[in-house]
Amino acid sequence: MATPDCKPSSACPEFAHAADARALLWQMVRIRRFEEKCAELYSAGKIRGFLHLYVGEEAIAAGAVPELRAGDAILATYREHGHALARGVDAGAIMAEMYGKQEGCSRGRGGSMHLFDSTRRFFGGNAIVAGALPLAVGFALADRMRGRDAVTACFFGEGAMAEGEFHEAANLAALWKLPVLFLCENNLYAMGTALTRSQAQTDLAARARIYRMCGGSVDGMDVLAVRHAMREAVAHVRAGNGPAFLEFRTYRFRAHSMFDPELYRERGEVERWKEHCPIERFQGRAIAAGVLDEGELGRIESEVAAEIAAAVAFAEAGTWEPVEDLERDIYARAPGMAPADHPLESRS
Amino acid sequence: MATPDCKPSSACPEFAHAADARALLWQMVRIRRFEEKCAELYSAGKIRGFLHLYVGEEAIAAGAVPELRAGDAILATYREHGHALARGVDAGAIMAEMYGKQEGCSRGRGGSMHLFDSTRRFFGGNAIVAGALPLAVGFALADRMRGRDAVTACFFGEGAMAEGEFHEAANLAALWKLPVLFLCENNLYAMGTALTRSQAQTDLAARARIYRMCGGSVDGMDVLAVRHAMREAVAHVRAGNGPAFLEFRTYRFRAHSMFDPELYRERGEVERWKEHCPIERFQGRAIAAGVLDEGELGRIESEVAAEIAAAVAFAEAGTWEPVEDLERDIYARAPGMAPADHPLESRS
Amino acid sequence: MKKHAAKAASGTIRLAWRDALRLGLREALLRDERVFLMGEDVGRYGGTYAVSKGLLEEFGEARIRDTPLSESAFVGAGIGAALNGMRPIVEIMTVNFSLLALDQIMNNAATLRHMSGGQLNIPLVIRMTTGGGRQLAAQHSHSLEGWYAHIPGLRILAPATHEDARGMLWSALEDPDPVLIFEHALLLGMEGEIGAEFRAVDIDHAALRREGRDVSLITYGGMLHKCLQAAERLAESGISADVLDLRTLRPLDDSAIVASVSKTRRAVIVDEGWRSGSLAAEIMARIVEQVFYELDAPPARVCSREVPVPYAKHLEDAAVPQVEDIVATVHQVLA
Amino acid sequence: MKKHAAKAASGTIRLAWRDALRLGLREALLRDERVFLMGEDVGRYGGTYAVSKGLLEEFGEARIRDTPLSESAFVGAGIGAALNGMRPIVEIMTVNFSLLALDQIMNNAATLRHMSGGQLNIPLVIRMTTGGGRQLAAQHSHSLEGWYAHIPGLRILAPATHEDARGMLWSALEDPDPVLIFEHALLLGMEGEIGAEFRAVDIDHAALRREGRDVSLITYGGMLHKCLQAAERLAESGISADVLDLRTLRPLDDSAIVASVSKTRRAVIVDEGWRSGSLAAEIMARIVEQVFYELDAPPARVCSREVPVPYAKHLEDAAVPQVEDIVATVHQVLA
Ligand SMILES: Cc1ncc(C[n+]2csc(CCOP(=O)(O)OP(=O)(O)O)c2C)c(N)n1
Ligand SMILES: Cc1ncc(C[n+]2csc(CCOP(=O)(O)OP(=O)(O)O)c2C)c(N)n1
Ligand SMILES: [Mg+2]
Ligand SMILES: [Mg+2]
Repeated sequence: MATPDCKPSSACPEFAHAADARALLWQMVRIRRFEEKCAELYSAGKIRGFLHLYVGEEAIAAGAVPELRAGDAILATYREHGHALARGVDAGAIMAEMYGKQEGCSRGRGGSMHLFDSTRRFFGGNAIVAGALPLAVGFALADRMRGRDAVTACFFGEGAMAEGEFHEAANLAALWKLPVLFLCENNLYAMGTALTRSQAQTDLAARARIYRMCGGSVDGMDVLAVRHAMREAVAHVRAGNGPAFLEFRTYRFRAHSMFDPELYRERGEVERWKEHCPIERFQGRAIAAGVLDEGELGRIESEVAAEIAAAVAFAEAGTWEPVEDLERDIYARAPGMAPADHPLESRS
Repeated sequence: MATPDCKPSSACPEFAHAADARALLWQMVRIRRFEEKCAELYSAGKIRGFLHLYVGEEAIAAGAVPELRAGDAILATYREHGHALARGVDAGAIMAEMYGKQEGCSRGRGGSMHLFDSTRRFFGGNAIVAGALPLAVGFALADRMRGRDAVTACFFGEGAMAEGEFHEAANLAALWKLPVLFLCENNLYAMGTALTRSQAQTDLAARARIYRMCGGSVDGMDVLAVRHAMREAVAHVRAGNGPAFLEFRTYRFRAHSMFDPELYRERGEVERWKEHCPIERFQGRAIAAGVLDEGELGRIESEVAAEIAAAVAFAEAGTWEPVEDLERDIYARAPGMAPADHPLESRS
Repeated sequence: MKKHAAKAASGTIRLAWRDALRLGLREALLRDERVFLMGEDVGRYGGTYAVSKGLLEEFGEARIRDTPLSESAFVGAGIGAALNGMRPIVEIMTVNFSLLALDQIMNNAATLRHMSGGQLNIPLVIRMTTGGGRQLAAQHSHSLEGWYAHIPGLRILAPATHEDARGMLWSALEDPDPVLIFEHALLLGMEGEIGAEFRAVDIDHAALRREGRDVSLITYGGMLHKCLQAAERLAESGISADVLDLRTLRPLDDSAIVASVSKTRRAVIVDEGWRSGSLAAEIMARIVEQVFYELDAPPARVCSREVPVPYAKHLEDAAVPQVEDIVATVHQVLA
Repeated sequence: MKKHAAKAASGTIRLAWRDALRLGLREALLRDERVFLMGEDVGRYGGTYAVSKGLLEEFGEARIRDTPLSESAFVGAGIGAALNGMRPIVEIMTVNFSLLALDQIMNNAATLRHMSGGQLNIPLVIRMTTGGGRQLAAQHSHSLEGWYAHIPGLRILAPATHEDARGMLWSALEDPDPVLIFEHALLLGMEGEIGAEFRAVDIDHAALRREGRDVSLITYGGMLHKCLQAAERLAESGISADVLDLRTLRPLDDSAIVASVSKTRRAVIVDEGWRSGSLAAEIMARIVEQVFYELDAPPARVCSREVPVPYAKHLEDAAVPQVEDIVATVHQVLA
């Protein structure tokens, strides 16, 4: 990111060792299997509402999220299971959330689109396209004003870049040189609307650079490329050079949501993209490089299967919040009452 | 505008003849004197509310507006007296509007910020910064769908370019290749906020070009340069090449509104800009070129003075709309009534 | 359309509510070439709720326009196109996203006629789905139609029946002013029967959907059907209810409200909006202003609980009005 | 601040309402370094209404932040900064522009605590001027505070007195939830006297500003002063009025409303919002729900006429509630 044209500085290095490769693969497989389970549970009526799957896009969350520190903040969209999992939000708590149980990471109030875990600094889960971008700018502003070197990462789809809020947030972050990472997951479609049919300029990184922030494009199906670009971008932003923008070129293998009849794209196009499956591609490379073998792949699958089974069991065993509690957590304190159980943070 | 870099194609030609020069000067002087009278009437309490003067920026309206045809539409901001006058909205009707009289061009409902004259296809006068931009896109869409070769010109300040609506409107117009002229009057300040303090990228034409529309910058203090650039832009847009953007570099010589204490800019800066007064500059050139003489200038001043005196007299003689009519023109028809006095346009 | 609407005997057709909406759209597009539909995913996707499915194929890209995610711009463009001689139908995918376009709606659409001294017409229709009940959580379950009814210059419609779902759009397009139509998402799949022949409907008057003597249930949209069920149940305990379908939330049909309440002397208003500042409050105020001395009991309301609608089904059910809530409130009012 | 606030005897100061607002801002900035002010022209320009004049010089650019014209982004940034440990005060220049930020306000600020299962606090204050009366015409004269009071998760304040103008901000900052403060532009120049010592004020309760027996005038903000004048005039004809200043529009102080109306048995609610769907309607509904049988007459309301506020003075005066309208309505209610 330090190069004058704001493009990633060099080709990305191969993974160094087996543990590294395993961690990346494990995370992608975990996200994939978790979501396949979600789809199944949706059909079984256990999960309701809108469910947006990330299948095909796992390399982004798996490659990018680990580049952040614990003190950094993450904001995402309604398609955020992968980011939450990669951030370490408990799989059981996520599953329980989708069941609507009070053991869910948002007490069952949010569902699939609204996963929160403030201890992991995972701040949602936003169902309004582009709605989290201004929040991210505010997070970064607060970090800057408080003298912290944290960065704020905000994931969004390419569709969000047509919204006025993208423009306003990008300008504000660049103007104030705030530590924001704008991470665009360009899967070419916003529901049924292709990027080329909705945005006059499809070079997304160029559009970000017009605000005088660094910006580049990355193969979002290649977890190593994602990680490499993210590492450079994070360093750039954390060093105080202002915001950065990354476009991850990707594709969703499944429908937009469980309601989508997928009339708008050719079966062939989907099939062609599936050939770039980030998991298969990475597996192949890792095996060829000799850092992983088939046995290891099998072990990853069974670990993941066990974790998911446990998550489902946790969700199944979860409890329904009493209806009498419906009105809690709307206000921290009731009128006429002393400050309630959400005390003010202690003064700095 | 036909050049690949979307910059005006060549240096602008001098005026050809005296009548031409006279018309340009007359329009600028007329706008200037009209507004000086407004300021006076504001102090006298005849005009109220917000009053935003265009003094210093007259070359833009005077140079640009005549390049449009009668069938074209114009939308402007709250700083729109100049555009309305240049478009041929009656000076008396404008003055009466500011008096709040029912003979005003908006029946006294709008005041200075909301001048309308649908017969001149002058569609306001909008007090929400950037609020007219989406409307302009819609006007152009309608023209296109109805097979008309009209264009829609939308004036706005550089401050508006920070708003999300600029971004959304620019994208939509460029995507659909609509005949919109985005005409940015860059007077360097949005109220008290300098462009450099509010927008990360200050090359405004570059920001427009990122949407794949033509865009260039023009000396907005030079009425001939304005006219030349506008002529090219109008031709480009009318020919069906999609929208165009022009930045007019200008300056307001007076405060933002009558309430502005002008704390934010140096007296010296204002004085320096006043040396580029579009009227004085043009007068000097016209005299030097021998197409106008002092006598002609005097005649222009007295014509203008007479027109303004008549406008004030018209406004003074105007009447107050009866209070009983307060609720007219909120709906075309009252519930339960047959369609009222604003019939549907006849079917096309 | 034939595949969606099975022709029934005696000139009626049986169809889903969403298909009635589509018939209305199609009719409008056929009748007037100035009409076009614009919004997110109305074309290739077929409409988020399949309402506009097939229209792109029939009417083409110029008239069925997929827009970018830019609510403010495409709503504003609809206003501009209406000012310039077209009859746009703008679809905002759901009411939840309409907040992004509210400046255009309030400051331009609702205001330009008056502010221009009556020079401008804005024959624009904005349609959007509304309402909760499908576990879409707080950002996707708003019922803001009553809130929008606060804005002078707008006409607000809420179809509940199949006939209204089909016919209101045309009536709205005939109106020279901006009209917002709120379509409750829970009704989309509801089957019903309507006359085969297309009819515009009267959008100036409320409709009495059931006649009774003891209490007036005043409602609209998605809640009409719950009120009708409640009335059925009340009938079992010998209570007979007027069920008034407001249909137009702005301007309100005061005379229909007054007529019903003057007769029954008791009113329960049912509205999916949050309770404080609900349309129900406005109707209570109007009842009190006009027929206070004819009331046998204070009017009551059944509204949504004042909470961002939660995802979990049991909590969502508790948050939005249910048939039991209506029945219980009527019993209280009659007590 | 000394130049704005002349010290008076016995520990009181005489000052303009805008200066009381500025004292509140300054106090907040002094007390807590997490507090900062952000908005259009709050810094170099000195605030559109000169409320923040001098603060940039005293507190510097980091804490007095001029923003671009980007209402949605800087309101959203305020929410984000509040979530991340700051105590932002976001100024939206006027309520008229707040529509551009409404998605952030309703879908994020008001909703995130609940939607996250109570994990998040948003100690954010959003201030804006409101109201008509200065011939600024339809796009600059809204009174939407009552409308905002519909939204669960927000606290809505409307200071009317000098003490509240100074103290409410601090109370709002103490609240872990988002608070919107609506400051009526017509009050800014009003002179008054307050205690020299800074005090936070109680934002949980309405305040009785004048005691009477015959009728309750229930109001807030800019209309309080018109109600006090009306009460004065009514006193001349022997009518004594309670004047209740609501102060907090959400949540409403029901018990204060009930107490006053139970005593006087008659209520007139005065509110600058448009009549249909006004806060006044909500208050009427609550009165009817709680003290119907104690009423001697139907409650009445004085609101703005349902028109985009016109520019011409005589028309604007006719559009917004005036003292004579209040007096006349009280006479009707007592008739
Ligand atoms: C403001 C807003 N408008 C419309 C929608 C409906 N909607 C939900 S997802 C979506 C597509 C977004 O596409 P993109 O940003 O590319 O993200 P992706 O779903 O492809 O990950 C749309 C239109 C919404 N949620 N918010
Ligand atoms: C959406 C919105 N925000 C804020 C304002 C208040 N305001 C009125 S004019 C103005 C400055 C606009 O500057 P610019 O666009 O450069 O136009 P100029 O006044 O310089 O001609 C501001 C902030 C407004 N009218 N609308
Ligand atoms: Mg996408
Ligand atoms: Mg400017």
